[in-house]
Amino acid sequence: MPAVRTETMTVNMGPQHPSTHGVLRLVLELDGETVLSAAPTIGYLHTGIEKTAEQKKWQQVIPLVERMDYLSAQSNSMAFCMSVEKLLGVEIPERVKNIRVLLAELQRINSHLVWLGTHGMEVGAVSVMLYCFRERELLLNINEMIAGFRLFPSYMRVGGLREDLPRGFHEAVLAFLDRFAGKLDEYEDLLTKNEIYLKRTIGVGAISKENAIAYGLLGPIARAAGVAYDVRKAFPYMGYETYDFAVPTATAGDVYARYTVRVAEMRESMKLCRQALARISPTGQYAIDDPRITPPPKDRVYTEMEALIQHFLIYSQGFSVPAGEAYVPVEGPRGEQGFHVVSDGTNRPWRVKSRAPSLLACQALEQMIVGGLIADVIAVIGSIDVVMGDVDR
Amino acid sequence: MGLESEIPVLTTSVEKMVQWARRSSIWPVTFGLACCAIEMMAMSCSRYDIARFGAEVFRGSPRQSDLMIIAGRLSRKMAPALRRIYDQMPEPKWVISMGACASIGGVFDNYAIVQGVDQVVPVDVYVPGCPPRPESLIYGIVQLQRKIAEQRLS
Amino acid sequence: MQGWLSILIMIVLGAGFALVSVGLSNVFGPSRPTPEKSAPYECGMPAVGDARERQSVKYYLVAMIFLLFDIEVAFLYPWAMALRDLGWSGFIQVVLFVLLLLAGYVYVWRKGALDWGNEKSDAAEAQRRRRVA
Amino acid sequence: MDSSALIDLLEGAVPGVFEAVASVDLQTTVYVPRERVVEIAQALRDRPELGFEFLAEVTAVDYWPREPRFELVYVLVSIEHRRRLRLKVRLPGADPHVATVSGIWPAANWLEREVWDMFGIAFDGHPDPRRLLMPEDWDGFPLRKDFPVQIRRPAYAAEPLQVTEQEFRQNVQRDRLSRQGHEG
Repeated sequence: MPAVRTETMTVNMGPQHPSTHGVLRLVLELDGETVLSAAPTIGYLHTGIEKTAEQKKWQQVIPLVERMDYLSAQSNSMAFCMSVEKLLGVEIPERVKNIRVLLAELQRINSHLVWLGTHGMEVGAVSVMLYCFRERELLLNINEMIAGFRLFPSYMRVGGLREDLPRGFHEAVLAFLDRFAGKLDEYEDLLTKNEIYLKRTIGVGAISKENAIAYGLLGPIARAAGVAYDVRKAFPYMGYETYDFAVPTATAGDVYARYTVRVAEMRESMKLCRQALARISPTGQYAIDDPRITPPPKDRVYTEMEALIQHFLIYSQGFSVPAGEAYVPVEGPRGEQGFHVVSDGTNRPWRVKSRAPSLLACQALEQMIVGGLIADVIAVIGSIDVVMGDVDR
Repeated sequence: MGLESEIPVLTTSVEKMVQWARRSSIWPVTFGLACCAIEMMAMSCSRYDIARFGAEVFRGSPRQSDLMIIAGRLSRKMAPALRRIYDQMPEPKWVISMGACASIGGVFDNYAIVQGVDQVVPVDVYVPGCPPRPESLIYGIVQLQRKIAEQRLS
Repeated sequence: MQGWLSILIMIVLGAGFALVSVGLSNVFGPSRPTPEKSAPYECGMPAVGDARERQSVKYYLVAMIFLLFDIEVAFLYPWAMALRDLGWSGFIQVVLFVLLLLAGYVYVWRKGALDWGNEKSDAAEAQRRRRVA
Repeated sequence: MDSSALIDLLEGAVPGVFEAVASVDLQTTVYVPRERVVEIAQALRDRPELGFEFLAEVTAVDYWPREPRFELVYVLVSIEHRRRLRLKVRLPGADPHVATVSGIWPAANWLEREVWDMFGIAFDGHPDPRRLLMPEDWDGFPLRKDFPVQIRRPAYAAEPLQVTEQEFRQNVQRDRLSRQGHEG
């Protein structure tokens, strides 16, 4: 049969699309169903958060920073606080470190549940989405308990936490951990040996180890391709070296490997949460006792004049951070996160740049989908767990 | 609604019946932009079930939907796309501006964010919050249903 | 005549429901076509050309093959009803009929009109079999 | 591996180029001259004893009234040596440009496009020097200190409904050509 002259078709998988996990635009060039080339266009959710952060005082930047990668609010605020504390040169009390580790790991489970839910729904398993969001509500209850807000608790502050842990916090976290272990096995029963899921994910959207390193994918995607790099092990912070947990990796680097890596990470996070919870005393010191940074407790503010002045100064003028720059990497749910904070000695940051793992995942997206079928594009976008708020900042 | 006569017959006006049908099954188009989209997803899942109000079918294309929930912050680059999606929705259509960012630009008063979606599309119900809790979004949808009930068949 | 009445009622109900619902929505549904509304939907981007683009020939082939084998099955239904009275001669004829179409099926299979993916998806399929086995 | 030992290694690799600076956090901070960025980057990645194969971040800081105005920051990670390095390049405010490193680390492609989009620092030899986040027709570089935080502009300019065929093809073609140049 003579070579049939085929004409390629350009499909615009535009910003408003149910399965692009936000406003990502992909111009796909198709020959039949094979993807010949893909041109991702981003910027449809660019919010200029870095510009706004330069106008705020140090403590006010935390709510902004949480809205960048809106699925990993706690690790964002932890990363920002650690960078600023490094500039301030203050040492965080042991208890606060354990609480921060616990909250960061709970946030990782929270973010992986949203990933598993939306990825499952796009590959066809709608029930996985309903189950994952049902478990996630328990985590949001814990956020609501500590800070009264579901998605962006802003509970971590520069120099420690906003206030002490509420009563019943330990019971709530233990109840979640006991219940979640069984539920995670349920999700695995739904997907891990599911014939349709295997057919849709094995060998799909694979990226080689060299490519993963070259495109700077420091996170679950690189670990699924065989790069055993985890910031918690390589550059431990907040006392991670004292916890024992494993870093799950796989070698195939395809959608199924990323699924196994992330589910194993959820199990590791549960182990970490139990260890951290065992170390945290229900009440204790929740922030450094530096009068310039930590506001005094409310009852002293009402009774003593100095506390009132200190409270007024902190909330009106804020504190100033010595000049310099700092970047403390943190292992967020999507990979290495961190804030390159530059200060010029005043009470407002000079520059706050956030390292966006999703941006690099979005850039490497084209490597994964060229050559595959158009149905695989949906599975791959789901598997790289891209959050457009983090991509466009 | 007349039930006075003994015959078990319910009388109503055509308009009331049509408006009842329209408000009881509003199909929103998936227009999740940012963090509010996560709360919108949580609203359509099992705990804050929006299916009780007939609005859980999130349609992918604007052709089959009659409500647009703008969930998230609208950037200047996305504004023309939003306007085009709104134009392509068939007639009885309504808009809920979910969250402070969509309603007035929220905490991001800068060059990149449209300070209020009503500069681009006419909005029916504003839902405050950043992000609003699923209950307040459901309350917004119920307010919209009340608003539809009073609208006249033009 | 008795049997035919029930079929008639079913047809009337089916068609009736469809016509009523479409008719009602035409009567009550406000239709205000504007140029923006009738522009093709491109995920929020300006449309390029109209929607009638040339499709790959594979889709046409699969459609034809489906039609062919669908009609074959359609012929088998009445035959299955009348199997008793046709006896062995009827049976032989149908076997010949099916064999003929089977030959067509093998030809189509060998010609590769049915394999849908490309080398990447075939490699993925091979990988899946290795992993699952 | 504290920073002084790393700096000696760097000196060994490319002598007489690095100007070490005290740094508060994990990363050893060194300044490098603008012209030799690509050569240094190549050495950093290829030399086995340095082994910086991960480019974590490319960003810039605008010290506006001060001259040289911009400071470009590369954060590099080496896995097997478990080390982090921060390369800084001083750029004058007049014409800030530097050679691109996307040939060495493909990760830098979009990161440099974003720095161009936000600061107006040109990267010579970049395969795809378009704006990344802002709309194509945006004038000015938002993250510069002399750019206003808020601009009162009509939010929505009506775009044509129908993009002509060759206009769209030309965009996609330019996009693919620029990427061919990158892979080739």
